[in-house]
Amino acid sequence: MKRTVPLMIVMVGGILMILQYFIPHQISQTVLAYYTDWAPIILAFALVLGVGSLTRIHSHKIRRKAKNWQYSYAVLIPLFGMPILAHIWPASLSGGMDSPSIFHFLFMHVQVPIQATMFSLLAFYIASAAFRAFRAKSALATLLLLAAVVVMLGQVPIGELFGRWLPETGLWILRYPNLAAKRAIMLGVGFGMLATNLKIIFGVERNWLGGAGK
Amino acid sequence: MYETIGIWVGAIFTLAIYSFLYKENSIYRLAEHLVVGISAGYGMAITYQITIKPRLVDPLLSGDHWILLIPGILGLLYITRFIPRISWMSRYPIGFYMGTAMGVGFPLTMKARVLRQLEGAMVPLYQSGMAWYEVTGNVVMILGTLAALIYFFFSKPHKGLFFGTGSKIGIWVIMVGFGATFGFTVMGRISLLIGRIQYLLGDWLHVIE
Amino acid sequence: MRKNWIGIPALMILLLLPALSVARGDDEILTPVAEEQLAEPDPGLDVSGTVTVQDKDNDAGDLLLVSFELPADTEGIFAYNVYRRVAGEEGEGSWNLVEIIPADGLSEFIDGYDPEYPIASGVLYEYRIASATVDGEEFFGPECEAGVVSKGEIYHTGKTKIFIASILFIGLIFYYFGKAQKGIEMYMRPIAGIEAIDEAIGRATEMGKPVLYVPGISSIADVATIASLTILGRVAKKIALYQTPLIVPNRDPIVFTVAEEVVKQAYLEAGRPDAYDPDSVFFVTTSQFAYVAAVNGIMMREKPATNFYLGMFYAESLLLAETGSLSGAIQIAGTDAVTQLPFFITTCDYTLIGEELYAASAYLGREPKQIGALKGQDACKAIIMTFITVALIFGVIDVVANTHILDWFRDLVTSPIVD
Amino acid sequence: MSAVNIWERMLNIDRRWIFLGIGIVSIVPFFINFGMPVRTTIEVESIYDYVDELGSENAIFISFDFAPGTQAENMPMAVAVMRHAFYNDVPVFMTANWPLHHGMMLAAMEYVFNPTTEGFYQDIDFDDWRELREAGVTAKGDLVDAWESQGNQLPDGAMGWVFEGRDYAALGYAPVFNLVILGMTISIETQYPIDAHENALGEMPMLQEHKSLREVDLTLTCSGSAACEWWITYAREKIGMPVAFGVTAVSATDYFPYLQTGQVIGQMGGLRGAAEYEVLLAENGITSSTDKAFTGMDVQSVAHILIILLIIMGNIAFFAGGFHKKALLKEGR
Repeated sequence: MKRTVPLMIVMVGGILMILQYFIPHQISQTVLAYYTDWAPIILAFALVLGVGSLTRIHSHKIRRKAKNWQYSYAVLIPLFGMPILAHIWPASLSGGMDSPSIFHFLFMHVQVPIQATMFSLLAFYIASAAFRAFRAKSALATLLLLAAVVVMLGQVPIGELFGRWLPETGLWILRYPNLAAKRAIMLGVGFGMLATNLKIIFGVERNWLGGAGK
Repeated sequence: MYETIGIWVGAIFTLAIYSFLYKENSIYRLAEHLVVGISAGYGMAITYQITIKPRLVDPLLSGDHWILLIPGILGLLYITRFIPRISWMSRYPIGFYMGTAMGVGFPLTMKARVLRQLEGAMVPLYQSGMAWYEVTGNVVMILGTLAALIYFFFSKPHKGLFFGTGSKIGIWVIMVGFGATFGFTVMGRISLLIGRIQYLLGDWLHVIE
Repeated sequence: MRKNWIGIPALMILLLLPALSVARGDDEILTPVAEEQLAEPDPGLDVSGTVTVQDKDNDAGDLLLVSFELPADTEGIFAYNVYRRVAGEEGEGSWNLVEIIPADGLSEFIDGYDPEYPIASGVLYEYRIASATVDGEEFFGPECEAGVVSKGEIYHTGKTKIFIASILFIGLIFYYFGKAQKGIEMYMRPIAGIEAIDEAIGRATEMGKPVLYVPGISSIADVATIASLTILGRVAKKIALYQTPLIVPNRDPIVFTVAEEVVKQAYLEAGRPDAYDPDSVFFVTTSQFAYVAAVNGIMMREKPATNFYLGMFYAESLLLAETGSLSGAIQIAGTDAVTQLPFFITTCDYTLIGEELYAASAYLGREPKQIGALKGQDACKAIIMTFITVALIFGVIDVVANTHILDWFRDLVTSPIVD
Repeated sequence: MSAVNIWERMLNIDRRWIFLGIGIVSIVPFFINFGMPVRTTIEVESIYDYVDELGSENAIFISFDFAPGTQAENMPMAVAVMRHAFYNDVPVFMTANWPLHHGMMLAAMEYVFNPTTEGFYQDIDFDDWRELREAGVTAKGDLVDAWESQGNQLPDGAMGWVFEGRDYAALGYAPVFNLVILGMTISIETQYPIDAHENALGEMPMLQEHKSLREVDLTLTCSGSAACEWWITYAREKIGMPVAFGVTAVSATDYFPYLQTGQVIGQMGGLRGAAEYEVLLAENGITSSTDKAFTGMDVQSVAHILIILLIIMGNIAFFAGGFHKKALLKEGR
């Protein structure tokens, strides 16, 4: 009941969905329709687990007055405030096009800019990563460095000052050796995925049940 | 007015995040905790609004979709995780999700990641009108793919002419590929920064167009 | 290359594919029963002739292949409006406009894609086609009853290649499962990353600082996440022995629950259930960059000695790895995300590239079947390499002898883009 | 202080200096224009040529499939093609595949129609020209004549009039967008009975002329994610609709195969692709000058050069200091 039934569910669900792919008949389409209907509903409930964990860890911090405990209020208040606000102004879920509300404000003017800014930190980090990592320490590292520099220069207008060959070489590297590397990784990863799919469906890999191995 | 305050708040939080570049500090910490709370709260609200309400609650209330009780109950089983004695029941929904996801993924992976890639690696070396660099490119691509595949061979030691040299060439090809991807990505990442500068200097301070 | 014999039967099976696809043939074409009703020939535009309807292959019984005779005189015709109704219905209101075909010589289309007017399986329909002017004036052709009804098929003939490849793969994996179960020793080359994992944990212990483990940001259905959780089990067990603090922030709620179980179990197996801190594994948020903000904050505040990034990553890879190196941590990464590997390679001390991540998890899982699966994957890679090599040879022959065998060979593995 | 120490200090430079450098070189070009020439490539030219062939009897879709995060790259693409279409009187339908992306669509319109923007278009609300429409004046040329004969004058600096419902329709976001695309292959109006401004689509002359995607000549999807593939799957593969990509630099390489097979007529990759389109517009007199993406390319040039200089300096210090023979360096800050 505790282990066998979940393993059975996995096996039946997995085999059913594999077969479903090869059968165009309406019964098979009905199965797919049920799956696409149900999966998002079941998945949606999982968020409760996350919220539970978040609440527990931050209320713990506050209770124990752990280091930086004050900030935990900054998590807990909006965590429960947002759904409540959304309930009061239910129409304001979409970004940008609706009437102003606190919910909309917090999303559009706090969450969106912070996320975009986090994303843009990459511009700084990619520079410092390039400085630290691109050292011609070995033949391999030199290859990495040269490929990166050629492609970088080929991208920007200033690279054209070196002549037409530079952007063309950059594109050539992207189109051929780069493709070869990506394709080989994709093939290997593809087989790894397929094998893992099978291992899970047939109960060989079962650490998702909790606890490694047996 | 609403928009103006919004842009000011957004700009302040933008600077708060950038302050992290200098040093981890209390303003960053506040922004970090706030965005965690807001985004998780937003996730909850949006999940209810776009999934649970229209797909489960509304149809159930309308009375004739009783079959939806099955995914509803299955979903509720997740909550047993909070009750240690019956927490194993949460394995049922996970099992359902795992099994079906694996099954759906299997043929699609076979098609997209294996057959499609294999097809892509089987290109003609030369067709009329191809320039010399395209022909060499094709040769490099095919041999490079083979060599890189040898690198990912686990059942043989990387020694000898075939496996030794092959895997060595393989890792070279992989490194060239990685270098190129890195170099190519730089432009995209700088663009992200340009976007934020336009926001700060344009929308907020109005010093640039 | 002892295992290469596997390529031979594989090749033979795949060689059979074209024969299969030829033998498939077409569904019986039923001659339409055209019921000429009193079509009033309008002086305006010439109208199309009889409509022929066939059941479409490989569908769920919701599509029909409709073709019609083009009018002799297409002068002035802008488009053909195709109307459909259930056979036997009466009245002008029963006709539904299901398709507008621009008048450029095309006289065939697949009916049933319109969600508003679906085709039901087993229902007999009637069609009529109007020639329309630019202004939308219509001149109707004859009403024709479809000779066939749409029915669903049991097997999709367009997916035979995928089917055969799947069977071959499953067969190979199970063959090696069997071998593994019999206890036959199988060689596996060492993966450098595994030793690096042990060293990195050792370093954290020496320094008395925590270990940060990021299991990727994807869902539990992602294979990389599963591999990562297996490795987490081993890492946690080691950590439990050394009593080093462990931090596992999660982005996916289900991954969080599984990770929690895995770590708890690892502490139990290490005989230190009391040392397990329930706050060590936690959920952060589902939002990608909010998650990164939090993890970066943790890195700079807690200063972990060792960071593990194993699993599926997107743009945040470099944000995490650079912040980690800023905090002075030893970093070990592993992902199957091709686009993110360059950033881990350049910023981390050790990176498991693509499949190596799965292989590492199979090693650490220490189950013979896991090694067997790896062997099976290698056999498949050998098949793929054989194919590419043969294609290369054929390509050379094509250039030298001006033949077209590569096209033929390539067709063996080509599958259509649209199902 | 010995020579080795200088090299060592250079290698262990506090990376905040690098951050500062990137920050400075990214801001300066906004104030000082270098205007380094951008060479156009075949991938972008083919989109330009295609759009240039179109006229008022045709119509295009511009789909806003990006979030504020990649706005800097995707927005100029959409704006450039919008301007090109307006210049040639090609009607433009605008869609968005996510609520947040809807805001991007509105922002693009606000930019192109704003009198403070150089070379803006004067926008006429759907309701404002109701009388003319009801009188049957819907052809663009007649409409402009009739409108101007009513005493309306084109403001200074404007490139021309655009009439909502004749020259553009802001359809915006609709849920489950991949199915919306599929539905639009049959009928646009069933998917969008009203537009983002709550105008009835059925009353729009451009809709009456272009009822489904089959009667539309091109979709440009400006996308920050894999959503651009929806247009391939649901429009290109189903009804053969021509699709052009405007994608971020990071994903541009992934889509070369689509170009190779002709599933995509052209592709603007990242800021560079957008800048190329701006150059083509300016060269052909469709806009008086280039725009944001072109300016951004100066930032790109300088930032790239800075990064390459950093790499070179790092390597000089590494070898000159003899570190290639020595043990690992201590980590930076």
